[in-house]
Amino acid sequence: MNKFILSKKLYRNELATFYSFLIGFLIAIIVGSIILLIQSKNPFDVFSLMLKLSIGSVNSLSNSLNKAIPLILAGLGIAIINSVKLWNIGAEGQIFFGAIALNFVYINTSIENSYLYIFLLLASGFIGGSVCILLPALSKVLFGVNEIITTLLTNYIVFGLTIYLINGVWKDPNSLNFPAAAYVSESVYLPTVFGKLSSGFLICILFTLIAYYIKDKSVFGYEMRIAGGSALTAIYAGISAKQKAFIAMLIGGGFAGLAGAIELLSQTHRVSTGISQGFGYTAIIVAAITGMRPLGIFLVGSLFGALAIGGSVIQTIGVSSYISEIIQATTLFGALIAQFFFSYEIKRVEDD
Amino acid sequence: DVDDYKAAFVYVGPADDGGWSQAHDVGRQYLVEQTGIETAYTELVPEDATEFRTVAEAYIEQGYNIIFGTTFGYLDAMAEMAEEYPDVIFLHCSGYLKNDTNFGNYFGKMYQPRYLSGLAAGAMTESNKIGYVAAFPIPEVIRGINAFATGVKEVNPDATVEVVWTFTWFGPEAETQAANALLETGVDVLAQHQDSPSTGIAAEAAGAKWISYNTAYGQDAAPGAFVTAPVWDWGPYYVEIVESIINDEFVAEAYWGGMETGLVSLYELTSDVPTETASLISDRTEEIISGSYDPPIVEEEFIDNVIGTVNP
Amino acid sequence: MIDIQFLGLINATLQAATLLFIAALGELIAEKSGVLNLGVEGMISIGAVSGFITAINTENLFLSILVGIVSASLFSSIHAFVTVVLKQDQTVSGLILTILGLSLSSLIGKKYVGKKLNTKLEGVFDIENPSNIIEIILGQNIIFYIAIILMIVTAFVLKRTMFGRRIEAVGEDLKSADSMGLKIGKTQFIATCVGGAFAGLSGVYLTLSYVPYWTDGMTSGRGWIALALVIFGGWKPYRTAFGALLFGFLEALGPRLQTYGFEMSPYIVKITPYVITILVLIVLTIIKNGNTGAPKNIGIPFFRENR
Amino acid sequence: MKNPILEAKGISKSFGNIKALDDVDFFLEKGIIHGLLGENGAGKSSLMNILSGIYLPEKGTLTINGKLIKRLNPDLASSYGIGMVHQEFRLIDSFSIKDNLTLSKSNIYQNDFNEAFSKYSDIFALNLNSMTPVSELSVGEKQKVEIMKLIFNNSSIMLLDEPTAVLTPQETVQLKVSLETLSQEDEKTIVLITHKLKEIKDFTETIYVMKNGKMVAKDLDTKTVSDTQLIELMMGEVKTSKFDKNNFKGETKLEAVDISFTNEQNIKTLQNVSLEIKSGEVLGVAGVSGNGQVELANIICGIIKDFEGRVIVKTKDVTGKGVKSRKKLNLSYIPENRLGVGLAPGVSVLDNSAIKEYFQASFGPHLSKNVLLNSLNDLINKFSIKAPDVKAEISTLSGGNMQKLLMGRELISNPDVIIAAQPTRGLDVSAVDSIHNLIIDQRDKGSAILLISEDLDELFKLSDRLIVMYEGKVVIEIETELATVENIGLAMAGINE
Ligand SMILES: Nc1ncnc2c1ncn2[C@@H]1O[C@H](COP(=O)(O)OP(=O)(O)OP(=O)(O)O)[C@@H](O)[C@H]1O
Ligand SMILES: Nc1ncnc2c1ncn2[C@@H]1O[C@H](COP(=O)(O)OP(=O)(O)OP(=O)(O)O)[C@@H](O)[C@H]1O
Ligand SMILES: [Mg+2]
Ligand SMILES: [Mg+2]
Repeated sequence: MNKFILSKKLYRNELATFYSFLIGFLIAIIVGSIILLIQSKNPFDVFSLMLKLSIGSVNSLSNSLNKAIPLILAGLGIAIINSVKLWNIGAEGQIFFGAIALNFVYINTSIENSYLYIFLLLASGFIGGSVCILLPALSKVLFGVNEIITTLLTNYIVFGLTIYLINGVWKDPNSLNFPAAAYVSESVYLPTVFGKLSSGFLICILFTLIAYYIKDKSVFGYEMRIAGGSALTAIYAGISAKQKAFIAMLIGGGFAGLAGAIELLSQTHRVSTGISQGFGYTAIIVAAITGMRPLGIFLVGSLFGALAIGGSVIQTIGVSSYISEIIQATTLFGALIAQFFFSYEIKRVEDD
Repeated sequence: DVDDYKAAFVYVGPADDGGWSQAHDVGRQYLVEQTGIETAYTELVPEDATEFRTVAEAYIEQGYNIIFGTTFGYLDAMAEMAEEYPDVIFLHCSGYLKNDTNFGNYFGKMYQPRYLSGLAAGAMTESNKIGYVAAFPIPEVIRGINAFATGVKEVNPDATVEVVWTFTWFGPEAETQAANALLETGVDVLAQHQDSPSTGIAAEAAGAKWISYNTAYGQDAAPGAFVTAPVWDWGPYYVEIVESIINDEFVAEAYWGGMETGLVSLYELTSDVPTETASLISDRTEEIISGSYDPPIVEEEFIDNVIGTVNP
Repeated sequence: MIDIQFLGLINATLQAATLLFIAALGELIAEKSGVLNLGVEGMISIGAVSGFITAINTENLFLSILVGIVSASLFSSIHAFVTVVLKQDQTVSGLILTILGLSLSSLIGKKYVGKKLNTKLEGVFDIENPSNIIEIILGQNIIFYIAIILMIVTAFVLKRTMFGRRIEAVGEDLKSADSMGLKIGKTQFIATCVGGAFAGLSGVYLTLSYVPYWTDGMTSGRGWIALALVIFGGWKPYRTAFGALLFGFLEALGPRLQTYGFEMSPYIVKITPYVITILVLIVLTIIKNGNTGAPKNIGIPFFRENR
Repeated sequence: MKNPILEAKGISKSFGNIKALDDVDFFLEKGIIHGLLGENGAGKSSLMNILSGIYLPEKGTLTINGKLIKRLNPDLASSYGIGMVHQEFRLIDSFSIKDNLTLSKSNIYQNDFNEAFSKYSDIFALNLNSMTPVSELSVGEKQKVEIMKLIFNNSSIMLLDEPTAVLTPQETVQLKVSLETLSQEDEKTIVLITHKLKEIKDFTETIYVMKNGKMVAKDLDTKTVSDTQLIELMMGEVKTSKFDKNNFKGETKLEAVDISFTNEQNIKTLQNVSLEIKSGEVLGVAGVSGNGQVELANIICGIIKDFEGRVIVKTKDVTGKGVKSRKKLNLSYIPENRLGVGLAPGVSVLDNSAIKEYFQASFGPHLSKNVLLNSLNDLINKFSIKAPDVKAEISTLSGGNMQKLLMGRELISNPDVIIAAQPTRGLDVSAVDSIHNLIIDQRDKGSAILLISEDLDELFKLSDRLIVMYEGKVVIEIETELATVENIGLAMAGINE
């Protein structure tokens, strides 16, 4: 009968997602090289510059890791929400809303002790992220409204709100009417740890561990898995699937909100449209490509940070930054293709 | 020596956008022609501190020591980096900050040619309704609208200038929509402050006239509607400032060039502008260049023949 | 004068709606077969740029429309390959498709940014100064009419023909459809590519008619709105069309409000369509008691030997 | 072999490292009903799936009508006249009966659908409008539509994988009649898989037996082969236990008082049901499915909360409380629906094994994987569960092993009260026997057991007392000793003497 048959491997190598990613990256480098050659650029020059300026020095490495922070945090939040098999496409909006919430609290409070203040501000960013996902979460658990669309639409609303605020009530009178809010005081900037690496990265490590703990080691994580597996089983087990979904969404949104807060306190220092450049969208992919595993998200998120920096710097030698986006997308498609080979095998059938 | 210097330009839009960024890039090419200095540019860098910083640092790593940032949003990053990299000279277009050593800013008095273009617009309108597709409600734009309206009023006290904000610098779609919205109210002349020629294309489709902006390249987009354009010419400034650096005569200053420097001017008028208007414009041009006349600078509110609000 | 403004608003509404609707209808077809393709934004973008480039170089509008459709459809086959043939996650693949589509179209279109198109899609009927709504409708170009035909045909085929029932059967229940001998892979692959083709047509409409011009990020989130419209319309062509009109109206109203003398902040106007969509979705879901009409097996990779 | 219409030779198929089929030969004779027997996981369904093109074999050849098959998939299989009724329904719920019957390209009644439908509705005693959505049908009706689907697709070879598992005794009898008509009048070739020896004997002419992926007996003549012979082939050695009923009964552990319930469709599914079970006692609930048994179980277990009446577990009134309140009182529930309710699909064996008592492995918010793993290993040893890997998805287990895992999980804590619904449905004889033993063990350890079943043999064998439910009411309550199959059967059919 049929010459080749496809069969699914019952167990997948634990590191399969990681290997897939590397393979995808390799494919992307090849595709990228071809595009560069077509544009008569020397791929070797381009990639070595990319490497040098994204991880080649303390300075550039810390730039890359700083870029990774929002990707990782938002990705972790997405992974937590996916434990109950829900998607959060709204991390982008939650990042902005985290920053907005932070600024709101900043404007309306003042605390002498700057560490305490920073803590309060970060917390308000987290809560802001939760608030931002509140409507999608409520409409999901109360009425069953599709969360992919509501979280997605929320992005546009929050972005609109951001523009409204920075052009209106929050517009900084000192910046010649340039649309951006006023700066926060230097006393609440997140300190750097080494080079330019923001201490936000330490928070990021901490939250990676927290997410890992929640998902893999906690009662709550267990209950989320059951609830995500089957709503009826959850009812049978006395687990309130809706409650778990609701809490997971609030926590996940909070992670993204925290990313916005860190971005504000360590990079932009004020609310502007630059708080996120699509981090929330890239984070979805980072999370999904790692199979929603927190440690994988940390790793791949870091790599994507470097890739983003690499992508920006190659523009300086006249290579379009789109190449780096194409490399990213190709890496991901390559990884998906590779994952196929980790989960399926093609057997040749002996003729007899 | 010129070989000791390399200059990098950072643009917010595409280098061939037919508008703002292209005007700068033409200036850069002129600079290369005149001085032979090595230059590079990066286009489409968002108005965001970290984005600018990443690109600028990459240039510095590659030995570039003069950095031109050509949009307002690079301000913060440039101010910070000027402190961090004292050996690199930072020049910021359209900002207001500088230091005493390696950070200066430069801009031009675009409201002057805008006033002149208002004279043309006021003379061209038959419906006495002129539309203005405006970018962001910031002083530079508001000042431009008021100067334009001053010109309109001078030749045609009955005409009004209606403003629609698009909140874009380069947003063909929003600008088309805004232009159409204005055309539907019966305007027959449109002016604009964005970098894309969409307004002109919409005007041409509706049989209206169009005052372009930035460069004259936009006239290819809508030759039937094009009347004139207040334009930039950055080249001479770039040559002047780079030469001062090479000759060790650089001072970090705030440069604001008017029509007398050639940095800003009104592009040649098309033939359908009435001759008496054309001669009025050339008279006023001379007065402005000689310094005997300067259009009023109003940035807080619109003057009385403008319809719209400065706080949308 | 109010009249001209009103007609202008209607005209802009129809145009904005056409653009959204075609893409949404394509997505609807793909989703009916069980394939969720979040790459609509990328596909529209590819269709827009390839159609535009062809139009600039050949000035042949028919060819341009064709190239836009075909290239977006080919592009969407990446998603079909990865999710249908290789059985990978649809959400992920679709998102990557968006990134790839946006960056690829920017790269290809780089040289064409700011170029002006000399030929533009004209109205099917030559109407100089439309004076009523009928004339406005008659003044629309060919793609508007194609959209209407596609709407009717799609609705008919899905509900009334065996062919359509089979597509729907696949999206409803992969295993059952498979054991009935329906070709899951083929159906899904083709439906995805048809979805891509529709998105391509929408893209062509964007650059050949809506704004005859090319720049990066021109799609400005329309692909996502198209996705929302499918849900909004409960996976039904006519209701999706209604949603597109509503959304198109709000989009057209935005910049016009300023000329109507409303003091409403344009930022707030800009976000109202999104707010309204969410609210309508919630109300619809409540009315229909959680049954949104979604194909039941949407987004599930199919492998026949799975249990 | 005489003249086989279908001939499978040397078929092998594996899933991961499980050899589901190992060099299997199988022949079908035209116009005959074949029985296929085997324990859970023996490979029966896998073999059928290969014949119908769902699974591709790694080895072996398939000959249909003398033609060697080069390529196969469900579409081709149905063009060769092979049709299969799967163990789980393969119907598109939201579509009408008509759509379901006509979607396949092999459908032969495209034009004269209505005539054909009314003809076969008569044969199958199906009284439904063809435009009714399948989701509104009862399981029995769905099963009939499944079989009709094969007829509409002109299947000359009908593979029926445990079709009777969801049917009531009456429906099973009806099915027998229709299958006989089909094989005799339409010359249909039929394969019937069932775990019930009685059915095999009643329905078939020839029997095949599988064990551990191998075909251990071929073409046995149904008339001559004995039950013990078959069981020996399937299981190696025969052992079905007999249980004595001299069990000690203690204090009352479960009490349901005057329970009434109206469901969402506003149908009164339970009316004034009362029952009481003592420690060490098994109360059997007989009744055709859909007469309120599931609702009763769900009410007792706390899943349904908006009912009238009272539920008392171990003297504690838990009316209005939820599932956890029962768990705290050590009540176990083995639901009718294994995968989907008792076990969560898409979740690992390990996670599924802990659903009842995961809180025992918790320290505050922390959940100890080690504790979970240890308890699972206990379960696996104690209940001899075959699980390939604890991290694998639950659905990689065979039905019997899933049921053992579920039973084991619910019983290992030595519960005070057990509610077991259809605990042996779809299981092979040895699995049934071991589950019966588990239940009786628990009884002797002092559990109060509510056993809901449609299998009268099982009820008579295990119960001390029986109640019969009909249309939401308890129509009979009787000591098992005093009950006869006749009076229970009549009561189930709603006939009161
Ligand atoms: N799609 C599949 N994926 C993984 N394993 C499978 C699959 N199908 C069957 N198996 C495995 O193959 C073996 C045979 O299973 P099969 O379903 O054929 O048994 P069966 O005889 O039908 O049992 P039952 O009476 O429980 O239905 C089992 O161990 C089962 O776990
Ligand atoms: N099966 C169980 N056995 C013992 N304690 C449990 C069990 N399940 C939960 N608990 C503990 O009981 C406490 C109460 O939990 P919870 O409020 O969820 O129960 P409940 O309100 O009784 O549940 P329900 O709403 O289902 O009646 C918690 O501390 C929980 O850890
Ligand atoms: Mg089976
Ligand atoms: Mg509770």
